[in-house]
Amino acid sequence: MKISVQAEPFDYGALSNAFAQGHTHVGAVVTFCGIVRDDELGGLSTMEIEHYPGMTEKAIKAHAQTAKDRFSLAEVLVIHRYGSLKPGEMIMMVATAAPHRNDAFQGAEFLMDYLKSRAPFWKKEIVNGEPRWVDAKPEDEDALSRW
Amino acid sequence: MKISVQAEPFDYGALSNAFAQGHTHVGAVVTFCGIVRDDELGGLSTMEIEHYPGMTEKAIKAHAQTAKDRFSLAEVLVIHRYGSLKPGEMIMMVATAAPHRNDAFQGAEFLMDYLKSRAPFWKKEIVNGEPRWVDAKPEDEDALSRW
Amino acid sequence: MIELVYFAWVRERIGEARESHETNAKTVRDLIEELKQKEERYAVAFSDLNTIRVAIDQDLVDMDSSIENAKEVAFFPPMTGG
Amino acid sequence: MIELVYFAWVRERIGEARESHETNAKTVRDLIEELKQKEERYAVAFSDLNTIRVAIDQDLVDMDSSIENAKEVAFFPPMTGG
Repeated sequence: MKISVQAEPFDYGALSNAFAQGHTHVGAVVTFCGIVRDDELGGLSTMEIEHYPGMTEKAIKAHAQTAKDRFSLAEVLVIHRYGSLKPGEMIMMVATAAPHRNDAFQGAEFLMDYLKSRAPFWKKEIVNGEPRWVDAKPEDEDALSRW
Repeated sequence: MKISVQAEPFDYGALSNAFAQGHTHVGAVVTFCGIVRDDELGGLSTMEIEHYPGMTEKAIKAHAQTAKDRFSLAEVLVIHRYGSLKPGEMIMMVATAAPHRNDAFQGAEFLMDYLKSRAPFWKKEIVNGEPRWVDAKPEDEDALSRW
Repeated sequence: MIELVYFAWVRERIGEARESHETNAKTVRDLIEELKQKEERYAVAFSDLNTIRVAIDQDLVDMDSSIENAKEVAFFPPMTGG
Repeated sequence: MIELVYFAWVRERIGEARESHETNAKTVRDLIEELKQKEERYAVAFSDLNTIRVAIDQDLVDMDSSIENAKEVAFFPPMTGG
């Protein structure tokens, strides 16, 4: 299990390759990468991500362990950045490895749903010079009910 | 849309990075990588993958276009190898990009379910020196019914 | 004259990958019957039609599809890609 | 004496990230009531409890959890990670 909460960029491709290599009992690897997305009007200049040092790592570790046990994952990786990011920059990634594809997909989706609403991160967007906190979406909370 | 049916290995990490970079209206990238998996007894020496040249590309293109339309994907990538592979080698990958994570996940799962049962590939395993064709699993056919 | 192509264990049982064939059969099912009558190896390959998939000119079809206008008919087991 | 920590717009409305606080409150809800009485900025930050999440010693808890033995109580809006 590899977990990192960091300000620095990460290399999605290199991490994906390292994660997928050297397994002979793993048939399926799934990765997810979250990217700072501008809206249609193109006004987003910066996304600032705040977190709760200490609790963040603890919460991610707990969710990753739950995902590992529940979906029989051979391996789990979670990287999440904080600080000031530009549109197009990678915010975070997860990766899961399992004997079968369904577990790898379900494990990654479970992790993403929990990271969205249960890991202590908060996003603030600077749009046309105006800062605004991103509201939690009711559908993100609803997504948890399926697990 | 990038589709390749090839005998040569591919670089999962480099392709994932290239796929995820340079987007400002994409918030979510999902990749899947299929790996030759040995069983618990460790008897698998080789997996041979046969395909139907011409039809393979045509079928994958059709499924990729359906996934793109149905899940509003910004981008789709499918690579699938044929020929002789060893345990631990990468067989294939798909990647999907979308504004929101649910579409990226659903698009990738839809593509995988179709590639499993509707793209003309056949796997033969050499286990302890004995060749045997891999049987299609009823659950792979069942998986299509959810779409 | 149509081209018949075979893959995986269908190819192995019939013993060749491709052949040209003259037929008056109207459907895939008729064509398979005709081949089964011809030689034992076809009868073995096509003994259980539940395990046979068919494509006409590289599109999946079912057993009752017409082979009129078909240039290439392919026979193979259920696919196991991914 | 417990440590109170604030994040995101809760932090901005209260105007500080962290403070030490002496309290006799038994639960999270009591503690919030006590803070709201103290100064207007707390009343503003805690005006709608549906938008407030709480952690005691870095574990999520609910409003009726006991703060007995708590070293650090954190207040923040619903999380928006991922």
